[in-house]
Amino acid sequence: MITPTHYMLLSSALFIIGVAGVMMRRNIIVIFMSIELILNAVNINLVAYSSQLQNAVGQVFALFVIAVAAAEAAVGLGIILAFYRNKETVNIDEMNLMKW
Amino acid sequence: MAEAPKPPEPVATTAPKAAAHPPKAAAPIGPPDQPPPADKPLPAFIASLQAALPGAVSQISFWVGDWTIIIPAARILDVAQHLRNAPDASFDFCSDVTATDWPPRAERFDIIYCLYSTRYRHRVRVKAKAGELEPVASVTGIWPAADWLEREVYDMFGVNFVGHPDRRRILMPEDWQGFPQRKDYPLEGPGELLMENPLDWLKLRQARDEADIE
Amino acid sequence: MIDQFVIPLLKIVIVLNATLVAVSYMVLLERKVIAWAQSRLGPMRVGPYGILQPVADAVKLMIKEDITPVRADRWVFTAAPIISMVPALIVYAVIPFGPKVSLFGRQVSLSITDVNVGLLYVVSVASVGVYGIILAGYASNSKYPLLASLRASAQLISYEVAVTLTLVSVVLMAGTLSMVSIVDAQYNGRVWFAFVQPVAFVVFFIGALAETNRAPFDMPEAEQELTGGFHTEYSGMRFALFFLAEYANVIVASSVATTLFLGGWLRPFPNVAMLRFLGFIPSWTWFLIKSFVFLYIFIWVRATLPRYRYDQLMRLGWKVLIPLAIANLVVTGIVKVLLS
Amino acid sequence: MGQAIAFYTLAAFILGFAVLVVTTKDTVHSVLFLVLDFLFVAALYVLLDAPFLAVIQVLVYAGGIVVLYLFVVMLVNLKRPPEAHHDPHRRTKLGLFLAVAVLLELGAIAVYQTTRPVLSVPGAPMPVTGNTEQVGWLLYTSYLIPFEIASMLLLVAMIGAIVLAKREL
Amino acid sequence: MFDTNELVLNMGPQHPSTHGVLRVVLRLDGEKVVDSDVVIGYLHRGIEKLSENRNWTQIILLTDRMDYVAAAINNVGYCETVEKLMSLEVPRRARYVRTILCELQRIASHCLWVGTHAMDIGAMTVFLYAFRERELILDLFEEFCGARLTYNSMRIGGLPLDIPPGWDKKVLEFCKIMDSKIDEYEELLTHNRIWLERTRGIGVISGPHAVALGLSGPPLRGSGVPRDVRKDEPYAAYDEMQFDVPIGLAGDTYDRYLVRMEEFRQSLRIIRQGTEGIPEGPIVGKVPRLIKPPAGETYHAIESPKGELGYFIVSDGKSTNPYRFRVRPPSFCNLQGLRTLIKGHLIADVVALIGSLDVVLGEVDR
Repeated sequence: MITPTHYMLLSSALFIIGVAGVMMRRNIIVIFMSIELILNAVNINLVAYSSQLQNAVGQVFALFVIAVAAAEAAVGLGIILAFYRNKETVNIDEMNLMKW
Repeated sequence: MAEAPKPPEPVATTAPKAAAHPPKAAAPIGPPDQPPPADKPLPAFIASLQAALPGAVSQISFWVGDWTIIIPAARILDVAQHLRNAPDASFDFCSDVTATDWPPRAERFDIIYCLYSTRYRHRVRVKAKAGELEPVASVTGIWPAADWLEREVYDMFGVNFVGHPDRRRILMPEDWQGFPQRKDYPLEGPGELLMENPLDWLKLRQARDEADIE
Repeated sequence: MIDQFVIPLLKIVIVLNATLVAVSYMVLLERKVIAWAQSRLGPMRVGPYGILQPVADAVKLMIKEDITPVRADRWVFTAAPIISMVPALIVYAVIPFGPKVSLFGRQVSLSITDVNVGLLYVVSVASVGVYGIILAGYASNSKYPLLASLRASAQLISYEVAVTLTLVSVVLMAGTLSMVSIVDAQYNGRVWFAFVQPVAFVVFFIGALAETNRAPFDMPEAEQELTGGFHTEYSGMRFALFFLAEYANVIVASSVATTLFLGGWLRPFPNVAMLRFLGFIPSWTWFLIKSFVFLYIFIWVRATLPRYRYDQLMRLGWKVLIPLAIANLVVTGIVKVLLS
Repeated sequence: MGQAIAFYTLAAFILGFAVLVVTTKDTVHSVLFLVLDFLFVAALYVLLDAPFLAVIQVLVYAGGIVVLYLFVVMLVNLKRPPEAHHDPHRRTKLGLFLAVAVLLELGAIAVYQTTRPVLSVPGAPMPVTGNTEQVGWLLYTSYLIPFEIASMLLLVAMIGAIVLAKREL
Repeated sequence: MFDTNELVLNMGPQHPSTHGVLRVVLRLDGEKVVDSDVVIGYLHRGIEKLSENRNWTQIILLTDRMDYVAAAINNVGYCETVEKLMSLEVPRRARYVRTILCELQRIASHCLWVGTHAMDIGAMTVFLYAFRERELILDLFEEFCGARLTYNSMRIGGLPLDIPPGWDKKVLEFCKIMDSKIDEYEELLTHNRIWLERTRGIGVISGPHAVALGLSGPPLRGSGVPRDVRKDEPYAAYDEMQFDVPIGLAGDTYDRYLVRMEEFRQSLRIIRQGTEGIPEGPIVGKVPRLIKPPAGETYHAIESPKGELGYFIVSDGKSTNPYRFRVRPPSFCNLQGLRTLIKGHLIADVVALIGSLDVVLGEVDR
């Protein structure tokens, strides 16, 4: 039988992969994608417990998480583009200046 | 048509060239510009042109209904300026700029400007004589239409237009040797010679023609 | 066991094959209709009156050589046509061809599944369809296809917004997302949504035209400007897939439009007793007739209208269609509140 | 039984693609794996009988956000890949170590949580059945304010993105 | 991927919508054309050089191949210039037939123009309709001079042969059909919202600027300059014909389109007057067997569908070949205006503008 803990393990594994991605990769776009993975992990948990407790609140929260993720992605990519236009790089290490 | 009395031209530096095929009669040395018949009144704009620029007009000709003004090459700009801006002339439409090659003459090229006035609906042809390397002022400033027309004349005849915004070859490839529409340019073009030495096939060809004649 | 697996599988097989045949014959239909509009005959050589032309096209495209540009991204290059074809086909899972019908003594509904998020499923699958075009342009690694694919995807995304808003107003009218119950709503409400929602219908049609890159909006493959659009580098079977994907999208758009606006399988005036005699025509043929009418209009528009310029097209999308769709939504909301 | 098989295959795919997203060199490929990953997560939601969320996931995530990523990746595709030069004071080891620490902690919570009886929070009785209707009902009754705030947030994000990305306003 | 704001795009000689071998090098800022360089010369056959080695009647064949869309008009232009050189008197019947042929040729050229112009902007159907009508005209020409494209339809001094019996009835029959067909084109395009949006306000050029640039024909009349060689310097039998010259106001692509559509109708009017009023009489004037014009030079212009087509011929009086043969092709000078017209427009407009200038490369490159 599939219990919420199985989903818990799945989402934590996904969470770990996301965190590892953020830590290890130098390309900021891949870092952004890893953050999306982390958010997805959270969503899986929310939906898992919402279906186990037969209460749709979890799914409403998952919906809000998706909305926030969309906003974050839009603004984040906007920043990346603006940054790339000035410094021609998306390497996280070269983004060390607060003002260029 | 009586041949217009022409002062004998100083023999051009290059020996009179006979075309490659059987030598024709001596190459013609210029178009017979018939003087206007006595009873034909001068149109107003020619009279005012002569008044405005005294030395500019060297000869006037009228034939089969066309007025032609022959001017020295040096005065092209101010004649053109006058013809375009003068109230009674206002030749605002430069329909054609072309050239004719008379090899035996010292001033080899006849540069012809066919002008038309959209206001008065009359037409005139202005002709200037220019030598091979003699700089000719470009009229693109006065008539933008002349831009490509002069480029083609340069491409085909090698007339040295000065002050032209973008003097490049227009029809022939950029690196083409020689000027195709000159009378001494072989009709069939480079032919096989182009393959052997694309750079100086024209000199070789003309040298070979010289050799035939001797 | 049978109801769970065998019947849906059977339905899927039938619908998939029917779609592929319909797509290839739509190619012929388009060439014939445009030819007829231009006072010429169209393909006449293969088979009587050119009937077997799609077979000839298929064989030709199969035999033709598949060229992959040298520095193209091989995996993505091969995946792109498939990505653009699949969404067009999987939309049929929710489209109801007919009501419950008793076959061999068993009640079978003439739609593969009836998901209660049917309409949302259609929209989300359409949004995934954009990938095929972007990746095609990116993978062929050359200037023209990339420019064309950027333009095509920007066009798709902006018209997707307009189309989704019109669908929302249909959902508002029907009160449910599931496609079958939308058709039932039109039956109970005694009226087709096309008459109740004329603005949404028109905006949906224009949006569908733009979404499938057709007629006045076929900027991406406009041969006159960028040579060939995003599928310049494709040839042989891959190009056929793109070609079929476009036509499959057109058929999908017309069947969705039939379901939502023209009352899927309902005969023209479902509740008018007097037109009882129309009942003997089976319900799914009504569906086919109506979507055929839509296909015909798609082709007819392509034969007559010139093409929009890219910026005019985007301006029309953002400044005309989307505000219109929103206004229509608001009005529908208000009217619904006032009525209930 | 069927559910178990489905869960394990989907979980395998999700984790597999997630690893691929993080490890591939070519950014476009990692974006593609991200799309596939989201599609499988959507399939997982269907398994958890949350069809509305599955379709929203496909529509918003796979159809919208990742297309944005693809656009940015294509516009920003590099003349020289970022990973080319190795930055000495980049502590990959420390990153990995921290990740493993977080994993252990989560594992501990999971194990601890299974031993305790699950306190079931009775769901609020809802007049409507069907997943979409429930989510919709909740959204517009008890969670109306967060819904409005979320829409405001999206508006601000839209304006921000436009201001940042547009070359000349 | 690449710096999208500074891009050089090569609308190369093989581009589907450049009406033959024309190459336009576009410097783009995103989609907008910053600057352009028009490269021609791919179809240069050196007709002018060739004709200096051919005798006067052989040249008529060469003039067919310059504007191959309106070959009869080139023939008429050349023969009239030589007749002017020799101050020959062309009989009235020949002049009438010449006028009819020129106007038929104008309609055929405009048919091809409306077809390709609409096709470039996306309306495919007009192309097929236009070519259906063009076929009728080609049949008429085939009956008269045996060819459909390169007619060799004129002789210096008059016509090669008289019009076949019943030909004028066929021409009148054609005029009746053509009237309804023009309305068909107009129905499809003139009030079509998308057509208006694609052509109105595109490639605007003012009257004086157009004159300065040397544009002629519909592009010039589209900007409001009432310049038509048929009216200003009547040749053939145009002085006996009543017709008016349509003029545009704004000088954009839409006005050039309207001017040409109106020219369709005016040409039909001329053809009707011409065919009904054909006088009897000889078809060739007093022409010496061996044509040797007196020494001298002249420039004579006629109105081709593209604009003012001028011939400048110098004869040296002795040889049977012209000394200098120069053609002023209207497409050459109109094409020169393309650079100023497309500055600041988008790529899709470049295609529409090339169509609206109605350029034939055979004539541009000679």
